[in-house]
Amino acid sequence: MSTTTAPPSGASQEDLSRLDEHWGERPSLRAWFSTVDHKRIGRRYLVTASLFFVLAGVSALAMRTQLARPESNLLSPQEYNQLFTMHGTAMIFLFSTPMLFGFGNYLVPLMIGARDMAFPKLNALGYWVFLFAGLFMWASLPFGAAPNGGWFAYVPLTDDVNTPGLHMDVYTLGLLFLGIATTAGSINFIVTALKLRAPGMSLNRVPLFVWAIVATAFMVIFALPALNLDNAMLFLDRRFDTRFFDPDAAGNVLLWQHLFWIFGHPDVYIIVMPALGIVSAVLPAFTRRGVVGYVLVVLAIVSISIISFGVWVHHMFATGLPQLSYSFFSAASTIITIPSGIQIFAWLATMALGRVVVKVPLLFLVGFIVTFVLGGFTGTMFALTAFDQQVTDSYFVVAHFHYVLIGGAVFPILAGIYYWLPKITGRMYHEGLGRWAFWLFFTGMQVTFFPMHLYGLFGMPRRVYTYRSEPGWDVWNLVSTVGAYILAAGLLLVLVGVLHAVRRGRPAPPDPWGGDTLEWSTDSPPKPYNFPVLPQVHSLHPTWDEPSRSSMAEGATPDRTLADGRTTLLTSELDGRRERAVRMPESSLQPLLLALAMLVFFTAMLFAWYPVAGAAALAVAVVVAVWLWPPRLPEEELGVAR
Amino acid sequence: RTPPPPPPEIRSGQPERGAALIARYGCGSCHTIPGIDRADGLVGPPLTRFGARSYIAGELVNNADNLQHWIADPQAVEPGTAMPDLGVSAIDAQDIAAYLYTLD
Amino acid sequence: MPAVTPAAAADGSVEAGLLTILLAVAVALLAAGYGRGVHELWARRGAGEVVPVWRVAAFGGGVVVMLAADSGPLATLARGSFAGHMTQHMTLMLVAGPLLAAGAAGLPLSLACPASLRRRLARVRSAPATRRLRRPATTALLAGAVQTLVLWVWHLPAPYVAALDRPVVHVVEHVCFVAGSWLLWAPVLGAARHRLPPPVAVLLLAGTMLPASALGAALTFAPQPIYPLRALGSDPVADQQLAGLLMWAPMDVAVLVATLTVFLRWLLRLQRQQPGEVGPPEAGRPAARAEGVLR
Amino acid sequence: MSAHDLAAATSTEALTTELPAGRSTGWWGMVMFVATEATLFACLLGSYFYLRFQHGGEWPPGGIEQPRLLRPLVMTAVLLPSSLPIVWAERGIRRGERRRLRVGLAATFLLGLTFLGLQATEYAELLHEFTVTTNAYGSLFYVITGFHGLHVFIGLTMVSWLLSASLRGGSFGARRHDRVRNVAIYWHFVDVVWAAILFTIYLSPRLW
Amino acid sequence: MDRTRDRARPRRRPPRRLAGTAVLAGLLPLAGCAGDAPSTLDPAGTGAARVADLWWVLFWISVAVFAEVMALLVWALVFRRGRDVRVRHGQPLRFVAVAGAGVPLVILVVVYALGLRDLAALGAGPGRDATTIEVTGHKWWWEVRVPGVDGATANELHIPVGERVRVRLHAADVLHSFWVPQLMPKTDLIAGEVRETWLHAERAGSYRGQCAEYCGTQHAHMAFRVVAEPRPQFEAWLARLGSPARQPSTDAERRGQQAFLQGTCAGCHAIRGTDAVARMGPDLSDIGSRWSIGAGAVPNDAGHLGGWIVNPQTVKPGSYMPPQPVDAQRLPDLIAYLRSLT
Repeated sequence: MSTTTAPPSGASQEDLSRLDEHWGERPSLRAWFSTVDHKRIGRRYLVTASLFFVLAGVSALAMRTQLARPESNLLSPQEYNQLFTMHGTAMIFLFSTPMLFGFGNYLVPLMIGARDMAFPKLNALGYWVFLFAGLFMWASLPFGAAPNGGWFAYVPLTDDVNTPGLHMDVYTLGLLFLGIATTAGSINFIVTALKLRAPGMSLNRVPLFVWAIVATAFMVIFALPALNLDNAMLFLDRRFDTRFFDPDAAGNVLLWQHLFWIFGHPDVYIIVMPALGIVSAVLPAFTRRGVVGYVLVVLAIVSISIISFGVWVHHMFATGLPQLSYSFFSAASTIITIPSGIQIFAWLATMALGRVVVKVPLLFLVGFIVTFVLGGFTGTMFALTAFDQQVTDSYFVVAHFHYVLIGGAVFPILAGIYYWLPKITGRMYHEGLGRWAFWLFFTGMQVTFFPMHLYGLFGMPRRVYTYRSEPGWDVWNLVSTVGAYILAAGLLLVLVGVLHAVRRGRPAPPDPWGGDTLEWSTDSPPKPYNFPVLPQVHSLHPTWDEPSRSSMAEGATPDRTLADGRTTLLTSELDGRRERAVRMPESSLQPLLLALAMLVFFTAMLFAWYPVAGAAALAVAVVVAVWLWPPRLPEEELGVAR
Repeated sequence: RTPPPPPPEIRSGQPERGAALIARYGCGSCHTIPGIDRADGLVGPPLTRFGARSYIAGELVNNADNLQHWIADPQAVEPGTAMPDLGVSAIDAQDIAAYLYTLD
Repeated sequence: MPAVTPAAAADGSVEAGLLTILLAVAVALLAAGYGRGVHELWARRGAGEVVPVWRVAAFGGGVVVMLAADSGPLATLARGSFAGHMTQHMTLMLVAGPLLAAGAAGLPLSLACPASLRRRLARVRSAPATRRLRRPATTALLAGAVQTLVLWVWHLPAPYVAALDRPVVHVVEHVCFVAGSWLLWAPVLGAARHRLPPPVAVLLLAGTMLPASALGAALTFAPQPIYPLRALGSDPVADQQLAGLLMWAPMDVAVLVATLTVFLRWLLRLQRQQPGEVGPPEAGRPAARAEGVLR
Repeated sequence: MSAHDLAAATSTEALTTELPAGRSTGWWGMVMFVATEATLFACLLGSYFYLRFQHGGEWPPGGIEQPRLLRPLVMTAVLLPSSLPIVWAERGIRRGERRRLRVGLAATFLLGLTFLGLQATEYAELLHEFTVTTNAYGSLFYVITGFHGLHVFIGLTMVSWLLSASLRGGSFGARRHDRVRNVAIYWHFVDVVWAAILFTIYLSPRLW
Repeated sequence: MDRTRDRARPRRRPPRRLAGTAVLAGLLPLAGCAGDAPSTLDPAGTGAARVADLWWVLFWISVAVFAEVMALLVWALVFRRGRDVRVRHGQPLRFVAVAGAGVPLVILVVVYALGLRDLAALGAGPGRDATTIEVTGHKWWWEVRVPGVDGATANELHIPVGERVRVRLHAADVLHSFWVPQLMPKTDLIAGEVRETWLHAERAGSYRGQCAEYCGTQHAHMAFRVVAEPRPQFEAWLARLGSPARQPSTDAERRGQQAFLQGTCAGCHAIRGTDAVARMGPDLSDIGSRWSIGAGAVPNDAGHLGGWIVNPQTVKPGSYMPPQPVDAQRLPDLIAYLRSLT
């Protein structure tokens, strides 16, 4: 893979070779398994999440094919139910969040001018756990034991009486397993963004993408425990006969829904927030100016992440809770549209004031705005309880969430793929292929999901494996199915475009777009140590302002190259003042071992091999203990009082 | 689009209408019949490749008259058979038979 | 019901009368002390100097709201139903407390003390233990914990009913609410030198809001009366739900507004101190960088 | 910056040991971990109150007696003070006094172990009365207290891990005590959670 | 007993609905169509009508705001590209705040007020002495009972036209949701609790309803029918619900009844007036006149009935009725008997 190098940095040749020696990795099998480089891990996240996306997408195509005609017989109800559950679960948990975490992993250290994440080994652990958890869940599908209770798995349908077998155990254990990765990743993002920013990058100079990732990480930290608890209770109810959800024994079936949606609603913003961050990161390059109203956008991000914890009951508008609470949640759900509106109009204003450069990433941003706004409108309609009670659990809801999920997450993800492909692979993509992909994807998306509004309003419930022919249902379902294939063709072209770029693409310059953030001021693809000279940041757009750029060329003092060890800088949390240099961990096999031990643990729990599970838990404890064991230092270096 | 012609065994039946009638009378809940939605019953014998069969219900020679007769009134042909009398009119039986003979 | 206005002493019970007098004296002392301290300060430094006028007004408003919540129409409302009572509590916690906190009463009140007491106070304040207590993180954790505990304990049925039955307990309850709220909002609204860093304040407020919302939600969603029927209004379940909502919604709204305001002001201040916006180098970019695809 | 300062700032010990400047990444990591754990416990206790409020009627349901208070109070008296020795130990190692570290950790360990022992005796008594499958109250009681007990156990393994590392020598000193402080944070968290559990499970049924 | 009854007034079509129908004629070709379509936009009762009106308000507001967004977007894409466009570096915070927060806030307050009004109307309930019908959701069929009447039917309930009828909802196993799109928004059936909703139909007719909460394998086939009819017919239905099933009249039917009572059927099903009293499956006392077999799985005719009895698993895979070992000679008799139970 040939690369082009960045403008000559101020670091001396000797410094560069020392940095290479400390950070570089010899290609070997062991290095492949033991790497802790955030760029390799980020790339792996992206590839693995895309793989799960293809699996979930193909499941969706199978579902759409079954639904193309009424009374169709392609899939049995059991198969269909497993497919839509795996489709939803995988899209939400195994594609959206990990994909965006992949972007975060690759870009956050680059954007803030650090050499790696705060906890590189934890980062590697997060990836392995994500991979194993995803495989754990998908592996159940060929055996017909995949989860089949819908992605929100309401009890009592999912308890051991109504769903015997392994289906829901795969779901609960798989999500608990995956939760480890998500939590670890979130803690890592927060600490990285707080402590590893380049000197001078005070909080008001942090790129919006990083703000979005950090807000997301905070939401994960406070939302995910509810899901973990829910799944743990369900697992206990199924396996060990506890009674949390048993109404005959003082339990309550709505407890599941409350806990699930206390997680679930923040989760939809966990999905969409980093994607909106991608929008804010891509837009400046193609409008040649910064996003309008940086402060307002940051405020919108923060307020969404707070308000999103207060609207969960809008998913339970039909369960017959007290009217008063509905009025409250209805108000909260309408209010939450305002931060989204601020962001949308900030981007529109940015486009209106800048000079629009139409390239494939910008096309996807336009597709994002159109689609997401439509989906947001239907969301606001649901916020009115009376309307929601009529259309909830109908295809109207399916239309809403595909509009916001595909509009709000997939379009920005595709924009990000095209935008950062030169940075990640060092190659340019083919513009014509990209445009074809965009138009196919965009039209396919609208053709697939717009009709769902209609047959939802015409009374078609969701999650049905087949339907009787009714006026208005058959035609539009067929249209949806055709659209789904158009959409798949568009995605196929995206895939072709990426492969073509990797194989045949022109070598990319370090900064093909004239981007504004720090990743564009280093090589494509970046060196293992990211920056030969750690930058000093003077503005929100460091690649655009002269002092920040020259700080990387001229300020090559030893305290900025940090070439005598695998080190990076710590800065203060709020205003980014330099604190001290810290040593970063070397690559290690411990993350892989720990993830494997956890995989054994969860597999053993699944099959009720409790002794094996106990042994695996012990192995986990041992690996953690060894991982954290303090290296031995001479006493005087430690400062031990005699 | 012109409707398909009747099969050679039967002169004046309309196979297309027969297919709709089969769905309407619910034959598919007992028989597996190719080309009919959700006709995957396992109660009676499958009617796949019915045009190539020799006997009807193991009793009658498979020709158009016998088939119409059987469909319209199975209890008269074989008293006590499990196939109920579904009140199929003669015209309908003709069209149903026409469809069945298209299954070669 | 204890009430601070003498008119309500017509209840007749001696206990209530005594309490009324005691409370009146306490509130009067508080207001007088604050007034004297402010007067002292302004006399030394000039009017409106150390404690701005709006802070004084806020403190006065807080005292008035505190009195208003315990007498007049609100008190009669509170007698009728649980929801009315909750209105009273929310007034104390969301209006009186923040206003008192905004009054930045620490300096004026200590100035109003006699000199010997003031010296002792200064010694206590500079002791290592109190200094550790006054670290931002500690203060925040403590204030949040106190607020949560006060809210939850007093709204459990037994303490709540006890407060209904015994005027003394009722007074203690209200004092707890005002004090807890004062403590919570002081690091957010108080004098600049005691204020928390804005991100910590945001976390503190959001973190304190969650348990409070949980209590409100629990009351709102409960299908049966949780409290004894005599504590509830004519339609017990509806009364309880309304009360839960009254606890839940205003709390959330107030905290949300406060949080976002604090955050926005902080960001704007940062922007002013360290400007961030620049445009891309359009013309005259260095030659080495001009190879970009976009030009 | 003079050359001398530069040399001081980039010499090896300046890079490999921790200066007392700012919070370390480890501190933030542990605080965030504790935050997510605290949320988990908040959800657990919230579920307790939700089920209790939804149930109406008598609580604990199904004829289970009110939780007895004596032993939990003793357990509180054992667990809450156990934070003091670890604070003392941390202060000590910050000054490089290794003996204080060891003694303090050992004291915390013993107190924690006592707590678990008391909890075991409590379970041994209560399991005759109701179990985790009796009804939702039983499930809540054992899962909440058991989950906290698991946290105490994890805290104890951390403390014993620190203790063995410090007994080895060459592990902690005035310039490296990050791990001690992180374990201390975790341990304080476990204590505070116990206070919340005491209020929720043992005290609140008496306050209806 | 005097029931409150809404006056049956002719539907007043608001102009905006007419206009909406006209504008969307291309997109919603069937929005206003009558007939059996369970469309929420073709309401037949006050509950659904309110929501349909609300929908059109929301629809037009969305069209307007979407037009605004698209106008800005298109303007930027058309006029702000090319070499000679000068980038402007202003920070129009006020524009963003007004367009993104101010205007939406106004719109939202209005919309919220409308929604609250409709929520209150839906929650108002049917009135104290309205007729009550008890509906229990099973996997995957609906059991219908009327308090005070000693009988049950399945997958079909009747209501008097123009009156509000209280429906009390119970869940026998898992969550289901009771939804008649043309009459009333949904209410979920919660295991362990009782939920209430009400139905009101302005015009006689039969309206399709459907379970709208995913409840397992055959959630797709858990439909029911609400028949709105004038009060006398409704009373007649109640009377039929309370009286024994029709006695067999022909030999075949008698043999069929014998087969039913002595075979496996009586172990799960009840037929009023006979020894069959089990409640595991639907009551079959009026199976001959129902609209479908298996809660909408197949139409109710002799052919489907025969196939259903012998092997329901091919008709409705996963349903809780096992394949029945019925004698071949007895099957036609059994069908004849069940068809005679109207």
